[in-house]
Amino acid sequence: MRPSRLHVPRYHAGPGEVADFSYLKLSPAGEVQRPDVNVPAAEVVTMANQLIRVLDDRHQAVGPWHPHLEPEELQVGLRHMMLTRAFDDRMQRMQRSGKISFYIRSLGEEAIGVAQGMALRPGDMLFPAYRQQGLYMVRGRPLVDLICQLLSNTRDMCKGRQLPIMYHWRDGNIFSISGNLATQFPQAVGWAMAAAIQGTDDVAATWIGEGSSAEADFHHAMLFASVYQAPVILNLVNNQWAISTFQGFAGGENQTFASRGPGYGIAGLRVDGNDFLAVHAVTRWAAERARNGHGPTLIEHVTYRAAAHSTSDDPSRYRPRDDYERWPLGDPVERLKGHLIAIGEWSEDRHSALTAELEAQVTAAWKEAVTYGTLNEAPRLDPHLMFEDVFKEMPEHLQRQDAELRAERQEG
Amino acid sequence: MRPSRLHVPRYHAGPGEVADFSYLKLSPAGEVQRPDVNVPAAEVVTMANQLIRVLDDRHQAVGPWHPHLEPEELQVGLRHMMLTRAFDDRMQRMQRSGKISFYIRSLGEEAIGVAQGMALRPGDMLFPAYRQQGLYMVRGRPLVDLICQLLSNTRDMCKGRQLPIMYHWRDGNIFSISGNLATQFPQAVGWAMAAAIQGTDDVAATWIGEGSSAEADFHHAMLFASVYQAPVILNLVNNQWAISTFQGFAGGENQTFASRGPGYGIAGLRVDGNDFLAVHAVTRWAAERARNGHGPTLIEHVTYRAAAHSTSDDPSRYRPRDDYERWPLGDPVERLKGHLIAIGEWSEDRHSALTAELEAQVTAAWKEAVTYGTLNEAPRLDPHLMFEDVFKEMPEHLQRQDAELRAERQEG
Amino acid sequence: MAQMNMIQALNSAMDIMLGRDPKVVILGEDIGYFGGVFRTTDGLQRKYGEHRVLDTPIAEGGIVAAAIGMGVNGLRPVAEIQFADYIYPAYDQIVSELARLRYRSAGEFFAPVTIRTPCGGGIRGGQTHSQSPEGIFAHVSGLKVVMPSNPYDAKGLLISAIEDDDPVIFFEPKRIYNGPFDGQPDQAAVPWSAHPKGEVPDGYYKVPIGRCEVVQAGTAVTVVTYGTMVHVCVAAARSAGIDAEIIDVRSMVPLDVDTLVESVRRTGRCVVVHEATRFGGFGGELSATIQEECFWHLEAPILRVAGWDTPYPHAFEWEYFPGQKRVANALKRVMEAA
Amino acid sequence: MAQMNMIQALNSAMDIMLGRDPKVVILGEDIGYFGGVFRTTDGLQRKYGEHRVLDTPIAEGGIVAAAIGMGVNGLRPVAEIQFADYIYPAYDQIVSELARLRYRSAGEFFAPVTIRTPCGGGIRGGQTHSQSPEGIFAHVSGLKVVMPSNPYDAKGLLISAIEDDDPVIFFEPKRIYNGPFDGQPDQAAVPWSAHPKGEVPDGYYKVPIGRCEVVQAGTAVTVVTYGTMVHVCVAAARSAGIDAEIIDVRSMVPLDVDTLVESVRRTGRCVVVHEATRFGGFGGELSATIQEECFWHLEAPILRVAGWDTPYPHAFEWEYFPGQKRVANALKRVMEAA
Ligand SMILES: Cc1ncc(C[n+]2csc(CCOP(=O)(O)OP(=O)(O)O)c2C)c(N)n1
Ligand SMILES: Cc1ncc(C[n+]2csc(CCOP(=O)(O)OP(=O)(O)O)c2C)c(N)n1
Ligand SMILES: [Mg+2]
Ligand SMILES: [Mg+2]
Repeated sequence: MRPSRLHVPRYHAGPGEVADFSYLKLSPAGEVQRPDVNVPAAEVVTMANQLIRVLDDRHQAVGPWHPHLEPEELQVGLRHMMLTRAFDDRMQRMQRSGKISFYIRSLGEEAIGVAQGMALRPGDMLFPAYRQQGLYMVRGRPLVDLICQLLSNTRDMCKGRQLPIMYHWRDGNIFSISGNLATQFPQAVGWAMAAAIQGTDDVAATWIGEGSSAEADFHHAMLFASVYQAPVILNLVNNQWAISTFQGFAGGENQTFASRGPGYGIAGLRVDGNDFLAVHAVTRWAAERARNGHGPTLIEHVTYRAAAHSTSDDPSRYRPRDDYERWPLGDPVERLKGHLIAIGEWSEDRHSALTAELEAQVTAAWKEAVTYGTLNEAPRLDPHLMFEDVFKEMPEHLQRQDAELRAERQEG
Repeated sequence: MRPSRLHVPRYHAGPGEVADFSYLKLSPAGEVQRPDVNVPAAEVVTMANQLIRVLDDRHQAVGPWHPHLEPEELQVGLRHMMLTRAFDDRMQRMQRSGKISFYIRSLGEEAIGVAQGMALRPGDMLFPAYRQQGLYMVRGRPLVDLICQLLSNTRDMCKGRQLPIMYHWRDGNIFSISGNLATQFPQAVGWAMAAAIQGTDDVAATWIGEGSSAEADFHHAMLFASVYQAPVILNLVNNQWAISTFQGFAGGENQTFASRGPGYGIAGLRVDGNDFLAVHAVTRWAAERARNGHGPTLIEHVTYRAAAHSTSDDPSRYRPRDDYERWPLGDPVERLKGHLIAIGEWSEDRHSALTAELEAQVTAAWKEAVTYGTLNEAPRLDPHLMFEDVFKEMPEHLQRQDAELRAERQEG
Repeated sequence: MAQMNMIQALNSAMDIMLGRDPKVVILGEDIGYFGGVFRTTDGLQRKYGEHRVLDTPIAEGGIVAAAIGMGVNGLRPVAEIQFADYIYPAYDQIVSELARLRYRSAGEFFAPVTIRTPCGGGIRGGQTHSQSPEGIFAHVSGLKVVMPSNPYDAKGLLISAIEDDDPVIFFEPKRIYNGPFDGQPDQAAVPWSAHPKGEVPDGYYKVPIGRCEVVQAGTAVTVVTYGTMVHVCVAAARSAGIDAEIIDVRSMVPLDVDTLVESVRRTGRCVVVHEATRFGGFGGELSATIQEECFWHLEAPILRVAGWDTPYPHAFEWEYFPGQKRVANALKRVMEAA
Repeated sequence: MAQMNMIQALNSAMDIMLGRDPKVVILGEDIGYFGGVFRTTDGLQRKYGEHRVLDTPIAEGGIVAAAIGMGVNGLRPVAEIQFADYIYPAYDQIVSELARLRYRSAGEFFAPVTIRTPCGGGIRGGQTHSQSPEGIFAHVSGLKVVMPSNPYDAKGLLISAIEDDDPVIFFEPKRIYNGPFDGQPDQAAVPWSAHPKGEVPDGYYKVPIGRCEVVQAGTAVTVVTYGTMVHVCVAAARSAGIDAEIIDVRSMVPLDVDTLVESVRRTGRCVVVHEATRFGGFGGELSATIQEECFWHLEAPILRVAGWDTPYPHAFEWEYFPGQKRVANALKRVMEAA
């Protein structure tokens, strides 16, 4: 065959190479304008190529996107992020020690779930992917409940049916996480359409990874959101990686993901996903926009997947070990901490104390949760539950299978 | 319930109302710049909002996109368009008289198939939808062959398996048309990737309706084309209608379809689809771009579906009867004819003579084709053919069913 | 009571439900302003507004996804897929999401979505307007799957489907929209007004999902079928002079096994008939289950009559369609078996 | 000859075909640079280049569509779908396009695409990493459907699939990637090196698509099964002390009916076993066909053993999985039937 002319996207750096983030388009903090929420999408096209940032290198909040939150709010945000991280750390260790079958951390991306959760109203409906556990922290789901899910124990909200981290919370208005990538994205738009049809001003928010945005569902969501001007916030979390594939394979080589927005007539913003203040401000803007009938917003969060994809993954096979240290947008926890210290509302001591407090909180929750059983240790859920909720009422063929299993188990 | 806040796209006008095409963004002929074929997609973003036109209101060819074709070439183009139309007219009548089960005309859109077919090389592979029959005229498929397909008769290229108009032509490098909308769009990208992998400089071209661009396949095609910079021309034929739904329901209310291109890092051009010269020029540009390794182009052809969707459709239920008369971009045949007359290379007499010649050609082809049978009249294809080509070799279970059918038919 | 064909009956069901329940919304391609390519939703947008009866983009996957989201937000969406042949782009949202949501969220979330879609051949539609894909939905845990064979059932089952809190895939055999087609395309079409099941109450009523109907009692053999084939089987049994008990399955999931088993135990013989392709089709489930439950009563093998294992070819529609002759041959074979 | 587990055998098949035929390309999510989440394509990109072994976007529908286009342009693509549970977004391209292209173009166009995908449970994957959706492909005219149960067959069948000009859906039971799992999760894992089918030739060879294999001859009952369940059935028959003839179907389409029928006519009894959910599953086809062909030889009803008709639950994996006990019970029931 003649030599191939196929273009193949490049990895920014492989194992043993030096991380090279020069491909990233950055804007200085404070530089990007903040248009009115009712701006037509066509007038903010260029924003898709900028990067909204509030925190500058000296930990100051600057520019028109500065959300002017009370220090207390920022402290609460910091706490939620730190709790998310403490929780992730502990669960990761529990997986390593064989107590949990699987886990996914959000290390390095905590600002997104937490700041966005805080910027929305409780009645707003959230359709997360699997890396926004911060939303559960913000909305106050007891850690014990989350751990029971991870353990598939007798208090598992999923009744043993889902892999760890596939939470849901009807009363907290957080939708069920699906193992199938991207499917929730257009569902959130349908939810938002229904909110509009019913005349409420609730908005929906949903999250997708940059890798998952390759799925059909992304297109359907964008299109339906645009056609019906649905009150929805479409978050695309660009953490640069989809398991082993670099963001170029999802279409990020030649343009930003935010720029998909304008193509559909949707405002597309690009935000520093590791900047709590910027994420909060952008989310507020998009929510207000949606609530006031000005339609959807696509937000690309530029962040980095600091950890392995999941506990089943080994990133040393496909990227440099020290890449996160070279990531130009830093660590979201450190940055908010630095800002709070810079404005005199936090200290290293308070930080250490809070770290210890949160770790203790996680430990206490873990200790309680395991008393309700673990995947392999009693007490266990009744396997009969396997046959429930397939339908609202159990049809005959499932009743028969249920009985058959019972007989099988009684045999011993 | 509270009053709905859902936005619903507007129809431009309903039955009995006056067609209102003020929503269309037009540019004067000659106005849009013509960048070099190797221009990065990011530098032609604004072109997606302009309309490339060559023929002006006085039938002159103007501006940088003027393709400077020889008069003979233009005459050939006119002939192909007129043949397409004569063929469509006759087949439509044959359907009305019950000879054919179904037909789809390309009335008003003939410039697209014809000019694009002419602008490409024979080795370029075409993946059309069902309204580009002009491609068959350009590449010279005998009309008899097309009619035999429409009749599902003994010489049907599809061996009786496909609805009318679902042609294919391997030797002519035209792919099989699918009844499932949009599916050919990403397949063309795959074909182009393979061309690149094999080091050839052939390009693929594919067509999709603006309505069908809502399907997942559109997104997959755009994304794969962008990621691998595939040598492919992605044509989106915006004829304003998808059966009964107006283009706003496909996302055309707030932005052009061409503007989807830049969102994926793909050059997106918008062309007057009823301007033979403009379509030809834009296609040449895109083909050269692809051939030289500069990647894909999305072309939105702005045109109008002058006829009913198909012979099963009745547009008087959803749009004004006289809307096509008010369509601002005119009729592609009339416009090329006018241009040729204006440059002294054509006349009303030659036009009438050609019309008569082409009608006679179609009539002769029809007469020959029916001698090979029709859907309901002998000679008929052997029903045994139904079992062939499901697989390359007929497996046992189909051999058995084949025998069973034979026995059933022998019973009488 | 009124005379209705199937399209009118379906329209009436939606009309009634839109009227009774403000949470009901209808969505699909060409279904609003235009009233649907088969006119099944004719007049509904004018009557209930374009926010209750929505035209959508041509994206079956998006339609189902949006319907799921609407269902989660308290609406009761009825989505139309223009032809069953075009339901595959929505397969992931149906299988991975619609069917699984209640289960994976332990009952906290669910989406009461009904998906209506015309199926089956016999209208010269060629391979992409003729398919009967019920089998690939019946195999999916968490979906109810229904196919009426007449206007009365169509309306009653559709109302049940819309009110059902579980997802229902509702197949409409389009060949019998206008009349009870018995498999003889060359004979004059019979309208529903000439059939008792064309008598349809104007108002609200339900036909329960999960119950077969014995269309015709008989003693010699049990014919298990559904959709268009019900009428073909009735005619085939008559022409073959066989006293067949003909059962219209109506609901593939949940399946009314008891009625089937009781009948086959009585007759000792069974033929399973559907229009869908045979290999791996729903007929396999019917045959296997009946065999398991009725083995000791069977006097002959259970036979299946179905579409051939090929796409539905445009030119050979009637050679493809499992018509009276093919059904009658199978009936004779099971009767002759000794 | 070498000792290989199934992953190595599959890798070897692709390695050999990439080497023999410059038209062979491999594509899928994470399969290139990284070598696949199960490492099945490990080393292939390094060896054959990133233009022969392609990482793709996460879009199963796009992957299959691109593979079709490549196939039409003369390549021989092998696409990986990371888990069978994620094949549904590609269902339309597989069913409406890949399966139909040769037919609708009367043989002028075709796409010789192989789709490899890991299936089945038993790895604590929960409901979206455990499914066995072979039934919804076996019902589709125009697709070949294959599932090997050991390294030797895996390599030989994959080479056949890649060389086949028809599309092949190639299911890989991931629970037996590393060893012949017999259904007892609490016992020490057995590696393929301890099994005769772990002996795999280094070079090129084929196992024909469309032929069953009699894994173990027997006289009392025929067990028809495939994939992981082959090993469970062997163990169950042994523990139940039943002289079962165990047949590994290997190829669902085309199905080797003759071998099955010959066996069941001889034994007079049959149990059909698969891991996929029971209702509407491929077991229905097997049971129905065998019943039709062997009715007069049957001494007991054909029973089916399968996954329950629920999603595959994370916490109840072993209560869900049709293990030795469930198989043995069915074997005993058919043996006791008189
Ligand atoms: C439909 C589907 N295809 C493939 C997978 C397997 N898979 C799980 S996570 C993942 C990568 C997703 O990457 P991204 O969307 O960027 O999210 P991130 O993990 O970076 O948060 C893949 C391929 C899946 N779960 N679902
Ligand atoms: C997957 C699929 N969904 C629906 C249809 C039914 N259908 C056939 S043509 C059509 C409208 C297509 O409109 P557009 O793409 O704008 O093409 P045009 O007819 O205007 O050329 C529809 C909905 C189909 N053929 N395939
Ligand atoms: Mg990612
Ligand atoms: Mg159109």
